[in-house]
Amino acid sequence: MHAFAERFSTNSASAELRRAKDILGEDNDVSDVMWGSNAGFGSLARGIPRFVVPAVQDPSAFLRMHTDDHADPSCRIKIKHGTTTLAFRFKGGVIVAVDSRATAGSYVASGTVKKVIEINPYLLGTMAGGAADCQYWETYLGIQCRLHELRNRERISVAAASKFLSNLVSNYKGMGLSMVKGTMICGWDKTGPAIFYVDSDGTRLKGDLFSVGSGSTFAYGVLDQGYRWDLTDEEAQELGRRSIYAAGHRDAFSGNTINLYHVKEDGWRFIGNYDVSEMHYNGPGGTGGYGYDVRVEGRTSANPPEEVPATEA
Amino acid sequence: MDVSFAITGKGYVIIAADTTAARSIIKMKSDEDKIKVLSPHLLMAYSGEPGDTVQFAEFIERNIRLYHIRNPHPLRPQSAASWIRRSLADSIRSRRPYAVNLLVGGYDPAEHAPHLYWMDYLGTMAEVPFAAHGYGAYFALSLLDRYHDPEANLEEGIATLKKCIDEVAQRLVVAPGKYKVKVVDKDGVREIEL
Amino acid sequence: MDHFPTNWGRPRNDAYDAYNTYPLHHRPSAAPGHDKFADAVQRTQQPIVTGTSVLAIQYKDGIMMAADNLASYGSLARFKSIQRLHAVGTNTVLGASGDMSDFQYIQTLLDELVTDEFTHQDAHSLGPAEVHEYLARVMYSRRSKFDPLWNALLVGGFKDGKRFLAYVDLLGVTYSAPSLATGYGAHIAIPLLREVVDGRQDTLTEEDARKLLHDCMRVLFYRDARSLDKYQLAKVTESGVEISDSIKIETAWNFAEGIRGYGAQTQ
Amino acid sequence: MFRNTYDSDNTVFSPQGRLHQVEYALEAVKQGSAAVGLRSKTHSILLALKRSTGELASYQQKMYRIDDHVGIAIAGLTSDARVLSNFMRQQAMSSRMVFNRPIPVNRLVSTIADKAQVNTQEYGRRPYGVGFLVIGQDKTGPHLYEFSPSGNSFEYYAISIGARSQSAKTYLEKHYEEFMDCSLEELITHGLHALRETLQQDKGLTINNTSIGIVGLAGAHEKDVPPEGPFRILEGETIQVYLESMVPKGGEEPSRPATTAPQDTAPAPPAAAPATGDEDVQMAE
Amino acid sequence: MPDGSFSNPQQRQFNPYSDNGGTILAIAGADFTVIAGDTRQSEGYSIQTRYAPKVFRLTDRAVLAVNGFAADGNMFVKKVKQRLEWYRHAHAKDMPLRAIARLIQTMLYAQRFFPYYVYNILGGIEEDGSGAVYSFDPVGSYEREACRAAGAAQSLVQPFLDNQIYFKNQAAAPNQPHPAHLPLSDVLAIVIDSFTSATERHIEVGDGLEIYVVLAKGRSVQGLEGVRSIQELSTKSDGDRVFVIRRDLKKD
Amino acid sequence: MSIMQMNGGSVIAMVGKDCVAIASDLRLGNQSLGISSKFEKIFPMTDRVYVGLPGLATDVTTLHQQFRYRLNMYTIKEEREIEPETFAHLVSSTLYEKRFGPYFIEPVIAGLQKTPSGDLKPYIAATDLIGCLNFAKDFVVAGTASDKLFGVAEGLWEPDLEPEDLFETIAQTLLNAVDRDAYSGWGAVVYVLTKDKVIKRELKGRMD
Repeated sequence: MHAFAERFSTNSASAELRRAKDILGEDNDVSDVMWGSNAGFGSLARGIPRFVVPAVQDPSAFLRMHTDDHADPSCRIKIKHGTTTLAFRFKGGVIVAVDSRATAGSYVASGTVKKVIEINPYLLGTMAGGAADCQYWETYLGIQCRLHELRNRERISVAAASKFLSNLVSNYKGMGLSMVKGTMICGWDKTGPAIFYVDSDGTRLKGDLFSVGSGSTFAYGVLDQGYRWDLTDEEAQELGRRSIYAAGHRDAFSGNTINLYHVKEDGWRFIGNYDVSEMHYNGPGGTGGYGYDVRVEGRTSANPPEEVPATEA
Repeated sequence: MDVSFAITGKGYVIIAADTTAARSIIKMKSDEDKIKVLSPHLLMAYSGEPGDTVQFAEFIERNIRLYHIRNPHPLRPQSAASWIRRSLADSIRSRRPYAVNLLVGGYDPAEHAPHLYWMDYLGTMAEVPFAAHGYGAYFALSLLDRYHDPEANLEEGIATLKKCIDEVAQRLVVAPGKYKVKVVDKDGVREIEL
Repeated sequence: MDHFPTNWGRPRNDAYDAYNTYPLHHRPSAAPGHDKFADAVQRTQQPIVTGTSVLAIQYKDGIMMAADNLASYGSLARFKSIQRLHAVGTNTVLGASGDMSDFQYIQTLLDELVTDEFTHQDAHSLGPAEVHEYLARVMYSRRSKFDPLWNALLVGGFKDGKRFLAYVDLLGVTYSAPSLATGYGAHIAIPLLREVVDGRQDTLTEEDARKLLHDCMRVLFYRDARSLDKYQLAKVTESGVEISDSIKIETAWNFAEGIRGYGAQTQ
Repeated sequence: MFRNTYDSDNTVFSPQGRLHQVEYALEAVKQGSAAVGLRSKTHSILLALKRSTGELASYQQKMYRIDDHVGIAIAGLTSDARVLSNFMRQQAMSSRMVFNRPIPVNRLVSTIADKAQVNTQEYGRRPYGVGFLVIGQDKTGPHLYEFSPSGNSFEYYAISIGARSQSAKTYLEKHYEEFMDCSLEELITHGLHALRETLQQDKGLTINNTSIGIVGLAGAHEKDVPPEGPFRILEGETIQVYLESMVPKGGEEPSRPATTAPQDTAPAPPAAAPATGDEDVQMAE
Repeated sequence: MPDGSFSNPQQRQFNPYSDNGGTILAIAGADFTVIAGDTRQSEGYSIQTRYAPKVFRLTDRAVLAVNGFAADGNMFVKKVKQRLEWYRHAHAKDMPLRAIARLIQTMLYAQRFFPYYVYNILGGIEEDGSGAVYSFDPVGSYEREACRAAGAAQSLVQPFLDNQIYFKNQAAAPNQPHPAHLPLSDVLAIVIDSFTSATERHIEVGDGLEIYVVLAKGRSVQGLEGVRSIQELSTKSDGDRVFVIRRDLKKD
Repeated sequence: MSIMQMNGGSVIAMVGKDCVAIASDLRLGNQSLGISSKFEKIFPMTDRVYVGLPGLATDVTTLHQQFRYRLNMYTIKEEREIEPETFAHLVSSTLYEKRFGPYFIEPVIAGLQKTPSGDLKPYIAATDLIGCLNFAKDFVVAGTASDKLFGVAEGLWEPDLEPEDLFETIAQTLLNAVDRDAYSGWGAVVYVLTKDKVIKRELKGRMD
């Protein structure tokens, strides 16, 4: 916009600025989008955001070298990871349950992460893998869902929302990045309850029951055995809670607390936050601990012969 | 890609191991027995690096047998497990370690109790009420946390084992097709069909 | 795709198989003691003709800076009368270690800047703080482009009654302290400088400062293989920048005579 | 019959050597309500008369903060002012980013002057229809500049732009020699007197139609001003005290500083009734 | 995996990151927030300077602490300040704390593929007058918390804070539940304890301590009376207020 | 994945007034997978010498057996019980024997040392995995949560704690530290050694 003015200006203040921008390589630094109604969020509101990519031959190798704390624990930039999330559909809607632990290396960076992202009153997204990736992209998805509502005067379907996210993140496939490593978009739309699994490979699956994250196998173990379509609401909530507990217990990278959501026709409802350790020892509402040792206390596999008195006779 | 499970119950240990012998992407054999009977009241399921497994299992089998020949009494499960662990621990610091993971289950007639030991190729040993090796562990352990009962009778125990096998069949991409299941209790060792 | 659950969410490396519960995990670079980060400190480009340490301290009347006259080509003492101290305007001096061609580029940048400033003729001029800030931006942005200017720079000056002394390097890292040194000097000279200067910068006389730097330059000459016994001293005070002629370091090696393996005696 | 008026294009001189478009732009500045600027040894101030476009609208904004040390008052097209002021903000911020130094005021003014000049020389462009008074402080003390669409920028002891600014100029010319040694309060009183000259006969200055912009140390009536005395805009109730310091129109000696006003006299009835919204400018007497 | 063969060439390149040590922490109270950081800047085993601030006042009710790679950190703070300045130009008020938090997220995430190596903790007062702490990872994942430590000694300090601030693993006496928020004087004592402990056991922590205290509008300075070397930084006396307390830490 | 993090686990020992305490978590893991929550890492060597062995679990068992053997040999030969300080040197030399193929264990030793006057004096020590002894007057830590333990202990520990207070301090230190470590936890056990008795308590720790 001011290109002409600058070109013809011999005044060195603008020459200075030009050089500064040249040197900084950041002409967007003080651009018009930084003020006014976009207030600096211009990049979010317009199309697909753009990112700074390092000027190296293989950006993905660069990123891996500096941020992959698993392959190389001495890497400095530790991004938060680790998770167990699950969601399943049943006759009473959708249950979404997640843990709340984030680890950086072996350090438990946080035990209070909100891994269910409330996209809007009818849509939930879960977070597994890179925490920032999920937060950012699902916030972005929230913007797009709202825009869809404003444009079309009806709520976006779960299918459309998940497809949008899938398209979005698969743009970054091939950059060797793990953006959203498996999120579940859950909600209720015209077709009823729906769950879609989306990951950065571009995979998008519709289904009844998914679990994602480092502790997902443990959650599946409990979930599969207890799952039926005609669970009551209470049974379904208990199953979700029990499954996340199972993962929190066995998986070092999951745990702390369980967040439980239930999606019904009138939108999602937050059921509660449950401490995994409290579940282990006392269970929900003190109804008996989930923990194996707590559950089998006093029981023994020893099998002493019962006819001990008989020998005396 | 082996999967093995073991659970204790009221006076018994059940050990199950898949029967696949694989090489590269090929199933070489599908009725391989990966559970050794070491003594009248002792079982050992082994898995891990092909070759090492059988070599090591036979080495253990022969030595336990030798002990039984030399001594008038069999080794109790605790002692046998401890000796096996020591063999693995020595092996890991040798020039060519065995990469074998074990589940050792036995019934101790002296104290009328079953014992189950989880062991890995490093020589790590832990006595546990139930155990699993291979990818199956990632699905079965949580399931067993939920359903295992130390006082379950054999039928209930087998039902719990079936849950594990079903779960693995449902979720594991490379799930094995068949399992061999053996039980040890006060009456000794026997194989059962699921 | 990496199916191992604990790897989910991590940057991908498709080159290895994680289906592996029994043998030791063969993860990339999992070898003990192998720090990939350290491995990365390798260069796509590297400094060619280099200068060694620069030392600088604050003292009562301003700041003082010293750098020797050598520019090395690897281990070859290639140019022996290079000036590594550069006056920027009337209040600022810049000392450079690292790549000399990059330093020369920085000199042209700064000269241009000073000229621009001069042409305004409006009583405003760039002081040491402004020059340092500018250099920090330049160095950081070049680092961000993966095209660093391979230098560690010290900027010192005196303006409006205030001393200024700060450091900036090829990564854009900056800091300020009463005594600073780059390169080898950061290890050898800093303890000596801190001992004398820190906390006493308001009372340290010019003579003491001069002697301190001289002593440090001598120690560096004794112990730094890429150094020279000829250096220049810059001081910036109320009255402006003053860069001295080359100063010769008098050295004593006679102690080596009696020591086996040191000096001439080899057996 | 075609007759060239030499005013359809800004790149063509008239036979008299004038650029009509540029002069028309200067007229646009005169359409805007007046703004006055004054400078002392320690302070620069701006005073501006705010207009309301109607009873449904609030008063327009006349002053903008550019940086901590610079502010402007505008007269003319507000939309052009917005573009130019944003450009000034960018310049100021860039200086802080690159040199960590507040941009010298004269250089900041030259950048917009140069920018405006381009529009008087290039084909297909329109000169900016806005004039600025820029105040600021830097190492060389407080400054006051006028910027006009012609690309001119001059530094002043005191100046006014906008509608009927000539009357204010007359006042300023009469008193400017006193300004250098004035306190902030005296300076503001002078400024208000000058600004009052630009009003229609039946109008007066009120807390609603007057804005005061200041750089320099805090005055006697100000609180919460950081020690470096950054640019701030006074509006509403806070300027009541200054309005009260004014000598009623027709009075001979104008300079009665606000510092003494409240103590000396019994609390006088407010000089102006609060705006009722009927009229944009209130009666003073 | 690079093995020196032609099929697996290894890329050797300039490493744009460094680690400059130090530790930061923030604790939120009911109507105040304390944000603190040490002032040592180091690289490897050498102390570059004993005074390099890591905590910065953004507005009268927001303070940002940055830790990690110093050049990235300083640049990031500068950029945040510029964005806040634009906000001030556009809206004639300071950006609220939760908006600053989101702003920081998007700014960090814009560098997702070339991350800033910085750990940020934002502390201050929300619009409802409550104390708040937001913590960020290098690529912008963030959450609001009551306390957070980051940097070199985070693993030393954070479990201590869990115990002292959240009363983790402490059973409450019957009828005497743990307080939801501690008083300011207690928080300051915990902050100072945390840093002296960290200085004792971590080589990259020490030299100086800067503690910023943000008080909600209208809150008395209770808890700050009699505190040594305290300085007020707020620009207004009737809004939220910012103070800084400077202390020495061991220099060895 | 470092071999020291393979199985997880942490140990801490603290000095009190005429008493010492040693505590560890109970987790045995296979990397992220928890295997057992009853894996003890602290072993009594005599009535007043305890050793904690955090590190690779196979070596925990091996070393424990090794120490037991050497201790028995010592007792037979010397006809007296070993003192903590002597035992610390036995640990050190045992580890250094494997200087170039070490046991992946960082032992922590806690005990009550007999002084010439016949009193019992608290004694704690730790070594690295090749046997470099480190004596401390306050506390020693080792294992995957060692940095966390350092931080909390530095904040909570004070000199001359009575046995009950020492128990409380070491328990709080251990529990809070392992809660921030993914590889430690799953319950904990504390031993407090006093002149006349050894108190062993199992703690209800977080189970995730």
